[in-house]
Amino acid sequence: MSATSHSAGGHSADHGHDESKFQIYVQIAMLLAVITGIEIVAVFLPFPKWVLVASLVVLSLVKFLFVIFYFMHLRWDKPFCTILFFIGLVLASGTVWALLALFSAEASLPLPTS
Amino acid sequence: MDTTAKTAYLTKEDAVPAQPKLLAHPTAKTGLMSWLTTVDHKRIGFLYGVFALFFFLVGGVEALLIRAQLMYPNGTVLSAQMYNTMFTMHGTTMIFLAVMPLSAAFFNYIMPLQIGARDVAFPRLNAFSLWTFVAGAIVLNIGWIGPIFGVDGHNAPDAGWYGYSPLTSRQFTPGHSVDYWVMGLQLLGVASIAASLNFIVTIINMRAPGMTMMRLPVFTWMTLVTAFLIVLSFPAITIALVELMMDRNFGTVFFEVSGGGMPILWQHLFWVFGHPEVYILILPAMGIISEILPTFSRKPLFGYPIVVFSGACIGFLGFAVWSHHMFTTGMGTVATAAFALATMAIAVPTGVKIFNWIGTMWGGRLMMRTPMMFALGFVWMFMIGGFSGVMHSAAPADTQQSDSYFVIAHFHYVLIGGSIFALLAGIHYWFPLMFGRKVSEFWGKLSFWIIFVGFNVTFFPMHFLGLNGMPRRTFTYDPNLGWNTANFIASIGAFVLGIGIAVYFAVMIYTYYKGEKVGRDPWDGRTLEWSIPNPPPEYNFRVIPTVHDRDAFWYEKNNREQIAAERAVAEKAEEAHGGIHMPFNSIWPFFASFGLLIVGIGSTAFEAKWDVPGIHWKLGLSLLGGLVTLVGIYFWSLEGNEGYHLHLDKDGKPVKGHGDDHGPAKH
Amino acid sequence: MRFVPSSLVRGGRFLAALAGLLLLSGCDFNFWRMDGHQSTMTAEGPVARSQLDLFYVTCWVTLVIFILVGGVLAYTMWRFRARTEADERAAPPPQSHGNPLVEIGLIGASVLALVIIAVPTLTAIWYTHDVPEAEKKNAYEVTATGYQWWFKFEYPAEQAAVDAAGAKTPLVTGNELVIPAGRPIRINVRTVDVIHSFWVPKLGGKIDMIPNRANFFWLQADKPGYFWGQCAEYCGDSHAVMRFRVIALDEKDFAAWKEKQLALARSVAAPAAPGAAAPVAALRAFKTNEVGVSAAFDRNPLEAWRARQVVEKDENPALIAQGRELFAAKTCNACHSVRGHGAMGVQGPDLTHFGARTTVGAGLIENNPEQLRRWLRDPESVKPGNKMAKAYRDNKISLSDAEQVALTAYLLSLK
Amino acid sequence: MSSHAASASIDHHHDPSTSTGIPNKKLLMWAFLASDCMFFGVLIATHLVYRLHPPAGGLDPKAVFSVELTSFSTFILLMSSLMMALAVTAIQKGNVRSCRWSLLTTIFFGMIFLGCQVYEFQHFVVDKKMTLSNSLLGTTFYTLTGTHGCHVAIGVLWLTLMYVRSFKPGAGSAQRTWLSHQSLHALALLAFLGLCLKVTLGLVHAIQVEPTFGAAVGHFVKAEFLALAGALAAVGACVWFARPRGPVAFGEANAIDVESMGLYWHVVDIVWIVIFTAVYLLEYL
Ligand code: HEA
Ligand code: HEA
Ligand code: HEC
Ligand code: CUA
Ligand SMILES: [Cu+2]
Repeated sequence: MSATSHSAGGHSADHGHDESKFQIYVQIAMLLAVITGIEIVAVFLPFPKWVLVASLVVLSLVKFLFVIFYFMHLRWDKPFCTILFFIGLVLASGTVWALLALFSAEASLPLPTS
Repeated sequence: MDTTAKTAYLTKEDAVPAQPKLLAHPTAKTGLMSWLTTVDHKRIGFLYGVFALFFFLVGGVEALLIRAQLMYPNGTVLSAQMYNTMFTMHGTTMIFLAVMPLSAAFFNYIMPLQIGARDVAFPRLNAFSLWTFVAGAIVLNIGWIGPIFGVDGHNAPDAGWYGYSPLTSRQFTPGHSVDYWVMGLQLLGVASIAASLNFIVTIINMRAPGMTMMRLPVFTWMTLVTAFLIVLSFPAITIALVELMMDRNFGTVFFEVSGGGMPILWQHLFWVFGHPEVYILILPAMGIISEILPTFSRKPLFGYPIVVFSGACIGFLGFAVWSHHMFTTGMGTVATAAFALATMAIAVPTGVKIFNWIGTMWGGRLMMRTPMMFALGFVWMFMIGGFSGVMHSAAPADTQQSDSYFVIAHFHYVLIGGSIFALLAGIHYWFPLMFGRKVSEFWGKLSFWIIFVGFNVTFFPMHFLGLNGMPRRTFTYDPNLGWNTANFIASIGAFVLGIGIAVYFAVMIYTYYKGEKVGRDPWDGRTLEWSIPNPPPEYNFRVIPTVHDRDAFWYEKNNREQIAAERAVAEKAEEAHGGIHMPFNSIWPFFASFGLLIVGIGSTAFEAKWDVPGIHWKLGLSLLGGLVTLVGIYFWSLEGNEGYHLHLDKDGKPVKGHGDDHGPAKH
Repeated sequence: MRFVPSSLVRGGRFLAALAGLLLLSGCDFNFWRMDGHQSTMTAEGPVARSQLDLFYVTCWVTLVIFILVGGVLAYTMWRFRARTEADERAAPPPQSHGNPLVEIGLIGASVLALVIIAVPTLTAIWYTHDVPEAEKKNAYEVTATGYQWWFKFEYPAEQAAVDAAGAKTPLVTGNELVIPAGRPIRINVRTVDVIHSFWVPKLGGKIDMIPNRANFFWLQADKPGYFWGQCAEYCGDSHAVMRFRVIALDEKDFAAWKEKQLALARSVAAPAAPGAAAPVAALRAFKTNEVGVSAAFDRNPLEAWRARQVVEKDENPALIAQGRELFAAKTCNACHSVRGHGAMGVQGPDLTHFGARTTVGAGLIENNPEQLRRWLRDPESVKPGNKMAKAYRDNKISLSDAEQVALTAYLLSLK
Repeated sequence: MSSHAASASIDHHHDPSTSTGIPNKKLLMWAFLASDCMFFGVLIATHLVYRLHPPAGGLDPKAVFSVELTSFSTFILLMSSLMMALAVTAIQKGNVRSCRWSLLTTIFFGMIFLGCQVYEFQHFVVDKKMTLSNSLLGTTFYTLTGTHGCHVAIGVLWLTLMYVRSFKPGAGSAQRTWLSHQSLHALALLAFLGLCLKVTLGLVHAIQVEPTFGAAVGHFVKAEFLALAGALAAVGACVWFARPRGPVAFGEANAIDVESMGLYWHVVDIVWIVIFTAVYLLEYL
C-alpha cells in the first residue's frame, strides 16, 4: 500500500528507513505470530515447570519489546519516550512483584476454610 | 517562537473552511460564559484556587465541629453517626478538595509563567480537568442533602477517608454514602490524571528557549514530580474503587470473604496510592518554599541540583513504603522490616531539603515579609511533623501509635504545618503578581501569628493524647482516662486557628478590592513570572524570553542591554510569523465534564431497581451522561485546536481588528 | 518595599504571646504525666516495654537532631535577618550556589542517625512478632474475635460444661479477658464482620482483626492487674465505644476463676410460691453519653473485679426466677448463651457468668444494678447503633420497669 | 491526495516547536501509557493474587478456558496492530486513501476480537457456569479481561471517529452541512459494527444449536433477518457517505493524531500479550 505514496521523495535522509518499514512491520507481525504459536505449544510440553514459566516470561517479553520498539516506533523516536514509558513500566512491575511477594508470605495466607 | 500554534489541521493555505454554527468559537470575554469556556491557564488556575479555598473552609468547619464534640468528655454536639461522617468528609475534603486543587491552582497559574510559556500544552484538556474536578466535588458532597431533608440512606460518606473494606461493602454500609465516595473520588481521579498529563507535557515540551531542565525553577520541578506521582499512583486507587464499585453493584467478590476475597487487598491497593498521595500533597509545598526562601534571602537556592534530585528521590521512594500504614496488619517480620527501613530512608532526601533551605538563608539577607514568615513557619513545623513520621517508621513502636492521636498529630503537622503553611505563603507571595495588589504586612503577619499559635496549641497536645492512648475516630471518650485537659486545649487552639484563618481570608478579600497597588516585581524576584506586568496579560509574554541562567529573571535584571537586544530581534521574528497565537475558547470541555456529573449522580443517587416502571433511573441517567460526555468529546475533537492571532501595540494592548482574527494558524 | 511599622508588629506578637500564656496557665498540666488507664508510656509487660524502649530511642534521636538543626536554623534566622532600612536597601549578598562537601557530610550524618534507630527497630520487630522460642511451651493460647461492636474471648484449651449431661465446649467469655500473669499469652485474632483491632496499650501495641486472615499476637503481664483495652480500627457507628478489659491474675486466682467459669451458670433455687411483685422505683433519666463508671471502681479496678466474683448479698430468688423466665420470653436467649439455662444464642456476648464481670456493653459502663438497668431499658441510648438495640427495634422488645428489675437481678446472679 | 510543498517539510520524528522535539500529543500519549501500565499492573496483580491463593472449592480455570479461541483472538489482535502501524506509515506519507483502508482493517480486526470476547464470555457464563459473581475466578477474570475489552472498544470507537474525521471537508469547501454529514457517517459506521457483531454471534449460535449446516443457515437467516438488512443498509450508507467530495482537511499534518491513536492501540495489544500469558497460558502448566 505504501508503494502508492508519491511523497516519499520529499523526505530527507533521516527518513531512509521509511521504504523498508512495510517489510519490517510484516516480518515482525509474522515473528509475533510464530512466538505466540510456540508459547501455545510450549505449555503442553513435558518440561519442568520452572523452565516453562521462565521461557513463557521471556517469550512474552520479547513480543512486548518488539511491539513497543517497532510498532510503536520507540526505536526511531527520541529516547525520552522510552524513558517515560519505562518509568511507568518499571514501577508497575515492581508494584505487582511486591504485591505478589507480600501475599505469598506465610503471614498473609488466607484462612483455611473449615 | 510560538509554541502553541503547531497543530493546525489544514492542508490548503490559510483558507477558512465552512464552520457550522455549532462549532462557532465562543468569544465572550466577561461574564459567566467567559468563565465556563475559558482555556486560559490563569483563569483556570484562579478558579481552582477559588474552589479549593471554599472547600478548605468547608473542611475547616467540619474540623471545628469535630473539635467542638471532643472539647469535653462525653460531648453531645454531634451524634455518633454524624461524627463519623464529619471526620470522613473532613479528611476527604481537605486532601482531595482543598490541598490538591490549591496546589493545582499554582501549577496552572504559575508554572507556565515560570517556564516562559503562553499556555499549557492542551488548554482545553486543562478546562476539562477543572470542570471534572468540580463534578467530583459535587458528587462527593451531594450526600449532605440526605440528612437535611431527612431522606433515609442518603448521607455523606462515613467510612473513613481510606474506606477500609469490608466496612464499605453493601452488607455493612447499605445506604448510598459509600457510593458517593467511590464515584466522587473516581471523578477526582480522572480530573487529576488528565491535569497531570497536561502538566508533564507542558513542562517537558513548552519551555522557553534556553530553559533547560536543570534551569527549571524548583517549583516547576516539583510540579513535574508531583504530576508523575499523580499519574502513576492514581491508577491504583482507580482500580481499587472500580473493584469496590463492582462489589457493591454487580455482586463480585473482590473483597467478599464469603467468596474467598481478602479485604486486606483493599488496604494494599489503597496505600499503594495513599502514600504517594501524601507526597503529592507536600512536594508542591516544598516547591513553593524553595521559591520563597531564595527570594527573601536574596540568594540563589543552596545546592539546586541536590534539591531537585532529592525531590525526585522522595517521589520514587514514596512508591516503596506504602505498607508503613499497615504495620498492625500482621505482615510478618520480613515485610515489616523492609517497609520500616524503606520508610526511614525517606528521611534522608527530605532532610537534604531542610539542610539546603537553611543553607540558602545562611549568609543571605532575610527580608521578613509575610510570605517569608509562613515559609519559615513551614520549615519548623514540617520538621516536627517529619520527626514524628520517623518515629512511626519504627514499626514496633508504631503499633502503639497507629490509629491513635499521635498519628493525627503527625499528619496535621506535615499537612497544615507543611502543605497549608506553604500554600498560604504562596498565596501571599504571588498575590501581587495575580492581582497587582499587596497584602498589608501588619495584617498578614498578624494572621500568621494567630494561625501559628493556634495551630501549635491545637496539635501539639495531640502527641501526648496519642501516647496516652487516645484512639482516633472516636466520637466520645470517658473523663477518667486523663485526656480531658489536652482535648480542651486542642479545641481552644482549633478555634484560635479558625480565627486566624478567618483573619487571613478577610485580609485577602480586602486586599483584592482595596489593597495597596504595586508595580511589576515587588519582591525583587528571581524567576520569569516576575518579568511580566501584573496582573498578567492574557498572552503572558509579549515576547517569549530566552533563558540564560537558572534564576532567569535575576539574570535579566543584571544584563539589561543584552536582553533588550534579544527581545527586539525575537519580537520582529514573532510578528513576521503572524503574531501571538492564542487558542480559541471552547464550551465542549465543560460539556463533557457535565456529562460526567450526570453519570456521577445518576449511578450513585438512585437504586438499581426499576422504581418507576419503564424508567431505570440509575442505568438511564448513567447512559445519558455517558452520551453527553461522548458528544462533548466528539465536538471537541471536530472543532480542532485552532486559534487566532494577537497583535500588540506599544502598551501591550491587543490591536483592534486583529484580535478576533479567526484565521487558523499555519506555520 | 517599605518596612512596616515595627511597633505594630511587636504589639501583635506580644498580644499573641500573652494570649497563649493565658490560655496555658488556665489549665493544669496533667497531660504531661501521661499516666491514664490507656497510657502507652507505662509499660506493664515485656512486649509493651520493648516497644516503649524503641519509642524512647526514636524520640531521643529525633530530639537531638531537632535541637541541632533547629539551633542552626534559629541562629541563621537571627543572624542574617535584615534589621534596618539600610539592610533592606543594600546590594544583595554574594550569590553562592552550594557546597557539595557540606551536603555529603549531612547526608552521611542522617544515615548514621537512622542506623541508630534501625538496629533496635529490627530487633524489636523480631522480638514482638511471636512468643520467644524458649517460652513457647509456657505460652497460654486464647482466641479473640471482634464483633460489631464487642469482643468474644475463647479459651480453646479449657473445656466448659454445656449441660447437666456433661457435654463440653471450649470456654467462651465476652468483653473481659482474664489471663494468668507472668506467662506469655498468644492471642489468635479473628473477626466475624469488619476489621477491628485488639489494643491493650499497657500490655502491647495493637494487632488488626482482619477477615480471612490468621493474625496472631503475644503479650504478657508482669504482675496481676486490670487493663483497659480498645478497638483501634474504625469499624462503624459504635467504634468509639467498642472497648474491653484484660484482667491478669496470679496462677492461683486464675485457676480459681477458671474453675468457676467452666461450671454451668449458677442457678438460684426459686421459692415455692412466687411472692407479690415488689414496687419498683423508676430509673433516673441519663444524659446522652453520660459516664457510667464510679470513682471507687476507677481507683481500684482490680479490687472491684474481685468484689464482683462473690454472690450479691441481698439476692431476691423470686425476682431472679422471674428474670430467668423473662430471658426466654423476651427472646434474649436467641442471641445470648447462658450455659445450663437453655440459652444458646451466639450473636451477642456469652452471659453465663455475666454477674462476675465488671462492665456492660463492651467495657462501656460499670456492671451494677443501676447501669445494667440503664442498658436493658434502652441500649441505643447507651451505645448508639449497637446490634442489641437493633434487635429491640426489629423484634419489638420492650421491657417494663418491673421486667427490667427482674432481668437485672437475674443477670447479676450469674456469677 | 497529493502532498504539497508545505507538508513535505513535516518531519515526523522531530517537532521544532517543542522543547524536546517530541510532538505534544505523542508525549501525552506516552505519559498516559506509563499510567496505563499501573492500571493494568494493579488489575493483573489482583487476578494473580487470587489465582495464587484460590478459595477452596473454586473453579478450575483449565476446565473453563479454551486455548483455541483465545489463541485465535490473540492472533487477530496482533494483526490489527500490524494494520495500525501501516496506517500510521501511510498517513505520514500523506497517503489518505491507504490510511483509510488500514484504519478500516484495524477496526475490522478489533471487532473480531471483541466478538470473540463477547462469545467467550457468554460461553463461559452459559455453558461453563462461571459468572461475574459466583466465583472469585469469575470476578477477577471478567474484570481484567473486560477492562481490556473496554480499552479495545474505546480504541474501535476512536478509530471509527478518526476514519470519519478523515472526510472533514478541506479548506475552500463551502459545505455548511459537513457536521451533520460527519455525525451521520459515524453513526452509520457504528451501527454497522454493532449489527455485524450481533449477526456473527447469531450465526455461531445457529451453528451450535442446529444439527446440519443447512438448517443452521435457515435458522440464522430467520432469526437475524432484520439485523442483516440493517447491516446491509448501514454499509450502503457508509459507502455513500464516503463518496469523494473534493479536498479534505486530513493529511500528513494529521499524522500525529493517527500516530498517538496508534500508540494507544498497540498498548491494547501489549496488554493482551501479558494477559494471554499470565491469565491463560500459565494455567495450563
Ligand atoms: C504531607 C503529608 C505527609 C508527609 C510529608 C509525611 C511524611 C512522613 N510520614 Fe506520614 N502520614 C501522613 C502524611 C504525611 N506523612 C498522613 C496523612 C498519615 C496518616 C494517614 C491516615 O492514617 O489517615 C501519615 C501516616 C504515617 C505513618 C503511619 C502511621 C500509622 O498509621 O501507624 C507513618 C509510618 O511510618 C508515616 C511516616 C512518615 C515518614 C517517615 C515521613 C517522612 O517523609 C518525613 C521526613 C522528614 C523528616 C524526617 C524531617 C526533616 C529531616 C531532617 C532534619 C533530617 C534528619 C532527620 C533524620 C535522620 C531522622 N506517616
Ligand atoms: C490537608 C489536610 C487537613 C487539614 C488542613 C486539616 C485541618 C484540621 N484538622 Fe484534620 N484531618 C485530616 C486532614 C486535614 N485536617 C485527615 C486526612 C484526617 C483523618 C480523617 C479520617 O480519620 O478519616 C483528619 C482528622 C482530624 C481529626 C481527628 C478526627 C478523629 O480521628 O476522630 C481532628 C481532631 O481534632 C482534626 C482536626 C483538624 C483541625 C482543627 C484542623 C484545622 O486546621 C482547620 C482550620 C480551618 C478552619 C478552622 C476553618 C476556617 C475558618 C473559618 C471557616 C472561619 C470561621 C471560624 C471561626 C471564626 C472560628 N482533623
Ligand atoms: C441481636 C440479638 C440480641 C438480643 C435479642 C438481645 N441481645 Fe443482649 N446483646 C446483643 C449484642 C450484640 C450485645 C453486645 C452489644 C455491644 O456491646 O455492642 C449484647 C449485649 C448485652 C449485654 C452486655 C454484655 C456485656 O458483656 O457487655 C447484656 C447484659 C445483654 N445483652 C442482655 C440482654 C437481654 C437481657 C436481652 C433480652 C431482653 C438481650 N440482651 C437481647 C445482642 C442481643
Ligand atoms: Cu471495632 Cu473499631
Ligand atoms: Cu505514608
